[in-house]
Amino acid sequence: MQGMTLIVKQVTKLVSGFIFLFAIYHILLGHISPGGGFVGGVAIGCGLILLILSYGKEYFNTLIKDRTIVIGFCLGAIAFLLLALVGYCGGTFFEDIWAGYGGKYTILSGGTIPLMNIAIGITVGACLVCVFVALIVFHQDLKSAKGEE
Amino acid sequence: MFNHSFLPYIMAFVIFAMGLYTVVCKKNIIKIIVGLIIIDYGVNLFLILIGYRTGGIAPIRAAEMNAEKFINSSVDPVPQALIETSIVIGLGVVALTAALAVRLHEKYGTFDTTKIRKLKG
Amino acid sequence: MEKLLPLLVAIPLFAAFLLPLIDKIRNGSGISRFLAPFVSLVLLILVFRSLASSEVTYWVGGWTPESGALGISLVLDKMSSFMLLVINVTAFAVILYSHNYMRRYTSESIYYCLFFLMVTGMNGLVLAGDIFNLYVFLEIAAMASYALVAFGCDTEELEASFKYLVLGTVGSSFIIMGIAILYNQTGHLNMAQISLNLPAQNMAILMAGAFFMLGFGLKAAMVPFHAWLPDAHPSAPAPISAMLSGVLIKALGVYTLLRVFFTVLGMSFEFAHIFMVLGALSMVIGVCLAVVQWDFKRLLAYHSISQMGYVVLAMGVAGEMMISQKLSIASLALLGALFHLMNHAAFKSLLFLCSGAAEYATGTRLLKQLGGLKHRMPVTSGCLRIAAFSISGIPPFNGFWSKLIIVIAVFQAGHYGLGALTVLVSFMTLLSFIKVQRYVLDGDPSPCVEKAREVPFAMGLAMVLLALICVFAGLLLPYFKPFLLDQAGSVLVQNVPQVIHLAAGG
Amino acid sequence: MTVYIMILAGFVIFASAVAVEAKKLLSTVISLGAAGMALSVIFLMLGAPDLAITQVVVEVLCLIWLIRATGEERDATFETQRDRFILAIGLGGGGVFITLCYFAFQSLVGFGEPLMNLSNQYLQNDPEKIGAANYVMAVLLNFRGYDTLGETTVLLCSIVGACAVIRKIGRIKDAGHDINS
Repeated sequence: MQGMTLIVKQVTKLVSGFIFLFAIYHILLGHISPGGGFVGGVAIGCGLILLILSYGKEYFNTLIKDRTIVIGFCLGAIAFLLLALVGYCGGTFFEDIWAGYGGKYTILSGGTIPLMNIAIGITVGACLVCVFVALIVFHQDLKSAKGEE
Repeated sequence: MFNHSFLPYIMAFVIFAMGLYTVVCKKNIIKIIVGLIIIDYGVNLFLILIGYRTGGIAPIRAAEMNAEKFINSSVDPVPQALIETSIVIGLGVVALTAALAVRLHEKYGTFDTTKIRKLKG
Repeated sequence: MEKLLPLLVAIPLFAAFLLPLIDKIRNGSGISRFLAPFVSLVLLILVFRSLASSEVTYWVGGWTPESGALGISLVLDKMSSFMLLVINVTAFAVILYSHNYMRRYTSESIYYCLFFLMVTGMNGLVLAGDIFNLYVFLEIAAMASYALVAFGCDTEELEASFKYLVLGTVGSSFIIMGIAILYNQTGHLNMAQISLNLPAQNMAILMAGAFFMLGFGLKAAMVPFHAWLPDAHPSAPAPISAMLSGVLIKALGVYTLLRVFFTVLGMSFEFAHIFMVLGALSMVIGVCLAVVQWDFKRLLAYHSISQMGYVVLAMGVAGEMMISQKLSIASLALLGALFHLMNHAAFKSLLFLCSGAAEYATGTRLLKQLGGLKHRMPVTSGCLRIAAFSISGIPPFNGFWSKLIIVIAVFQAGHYGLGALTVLVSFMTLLSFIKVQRYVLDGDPSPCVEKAREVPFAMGLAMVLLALICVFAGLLLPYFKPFLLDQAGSVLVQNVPQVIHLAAGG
Repeated sequence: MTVYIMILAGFVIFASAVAVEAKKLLSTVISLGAAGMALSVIFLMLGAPDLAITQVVVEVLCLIWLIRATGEERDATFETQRDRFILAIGLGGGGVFITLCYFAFQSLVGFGEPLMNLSNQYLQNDPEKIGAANYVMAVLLNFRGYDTLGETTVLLCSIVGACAVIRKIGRIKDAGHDINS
């Protein structure tokens, strides 16, 4: 897939950093301000999709391979499940055994909540990019098949 | 008696019914997906209306806020959590339908359900 | 056992998360092919342990209730353990069968991933004690099944999957609307709490009931909402058809209907009568459409609608008898419903597996192209014959006993017309399966069957396992009835005071 | 407040109607986006900032997916003649549905006065104890974390399913017996 014009690429370069900052802010501080892992994950996904659209898929693949995306969402989901199982080992399933560890209204005060938010963020972001990449690859193959005919 | 405390609920159900109409009556796959999204809007709107308390504040407790006052003025957080889940499920449905739609378009060259064999009716 | 309860969900979930990773390494299909039966076996052992335990409630997150239910609860009562048994035994047989059958398809790891997600969804669904949690797990199972129906990526599979997805999603939306109304009325999400705090029957509760009826009825493929089933079930790969017809419509449709209408909302005369009418309609229309089919799997799919009609009819009769305080008949009808549910899981998945085996060996599933299968594939033919006898109610097999119980219960309840209809539908089922045996098994081998060979060992093993259940479940009924079926029924019957209260309010 | 909500909900209905009846796929998708944005404003007004952000972000993503899925047909017009008969049936059916619901609404708990039996118990826990001052997040990941696991699984499941559906070759044709022979 071809990238877009130079203007788009420059604007993307300027904007994408802020998008990722927005995403990370929401993921890390989801427990004390509006936001959360899901929002952050979708924002990460949107940022990566913006990169794919403006720079083209080939350039994007030099940064992140398709295989990495799949591994990303699997590991994210496994991490979430393991965090639940940490509670299971220390008491009951999904018990927040580290709650109130780091004082009040800080990142650390959430116990497992910020960790779970990070896991959800990775899972969701990778999932959304994965299906977008699949759609793009499908259309590319379709086009090349038509070209051969 | 005309009790207008449930008027907003009717709006939510109108959106829901509109989505149903789209899914049942429209003959285009993309329109059907749009209908599913609209149904989702109706459900989400209904859920958030259920949880609202007149003059309520967002369920985020600032550091200096009094606990008693917060409990008596916060809106209901549970429907919001349910909506979050519902939105995610809606997103998943859209992803899967979009993939199926693309695949069907490749096989038939059209989004028109009347030209696709089994999707009639 | 209490400690092990979350593992029933966590183990298949972990396997499902791991399998896409395995797909990315070399020879991933081979690894997942051997991993899957192992995971399923572990689940089966857990389920057998759960059968022995008493009723337990597990509070997720350690939020044990102080003044009311706070967190989500996992409830293992006899009804849940009965459903868990049905689900996991069928899943084990199907996974054994998939070992060879799925080599025809690409990305086997992804297939197993989706399969375990479906099992997770159903296990979580039957364990859920919280109505929203039930919805979430229902959605997992449904979403996995949408994708699995289209797994072969052929045109008709995609179409069937799309239709199934659209109707299924509409059903789910109705369910969540019903949940929202219940939350509005009671302010609770735990099912027991909702049931305790439900206001006297008013229009809103009635609307919630209607929405649940629509939503779960769509999942259970009761007759006005059955349009997706005859497309979706035959299109899927054979093991998945077995899973969908054998277990999924029961867990997502019938079990949820039982839970919601008996435990949460409480039965009322209106709902009981609607169940009876819909059940009778499903029975008759399903079997009438099945008799004229020439596609083997499509015929079986229509029979699923018809057999689910029996279960729903028995449910309706049980509800009606519960309200009029004839508890012995109510428990008999529920016993019939649950036993038929279990039997249907055994023989219908066996039938689908046999049709898959025939397709595997000969490459066709049209009845007219098959023929003389008993000369070439003795094991498959034997299993198919047992399953056909079983579904059409020939005495020593399990289908006969459950149908007998249902017929007796319906007659005792005084619905003579419906009882006669039930017997008539059973005869038509027999007719339809005589046709199947005549065209598939007997006669000289047709050109397609001529070069067919017996299916590989794992597939045969899975079929024999289910055939044994078909043969012995009916005969051993007196042995496992007291600790399995009776108690499962009594879970539902115990809510009687609640029901009477509601009936008086409406 | 009710009036503002009604106006915004009316806008959602209007935009959805445009989306349903538009003749171009692209205008359908864009007016759907407008409806989603109005819904997110409603969320913000009803005290749900989390949901407002989520709705906006998800809306954008849905638009991108749908535009990508429509591919080269996005500029094509369709449905040149509208079927008035079906529209009439749809309007009639919708009217009956809303009327039936109208009777049921009278016994619903009114807008603005939720019961909150369950949520009062949630709100009584201190932020230090549950680890979150944002109670929506506390409900999502602490009290009802099990649901959120399910929710993430649904998303993962649909994505895995979508990738499975979209893969090029479904069956290995020449394994065992040839199916076409």
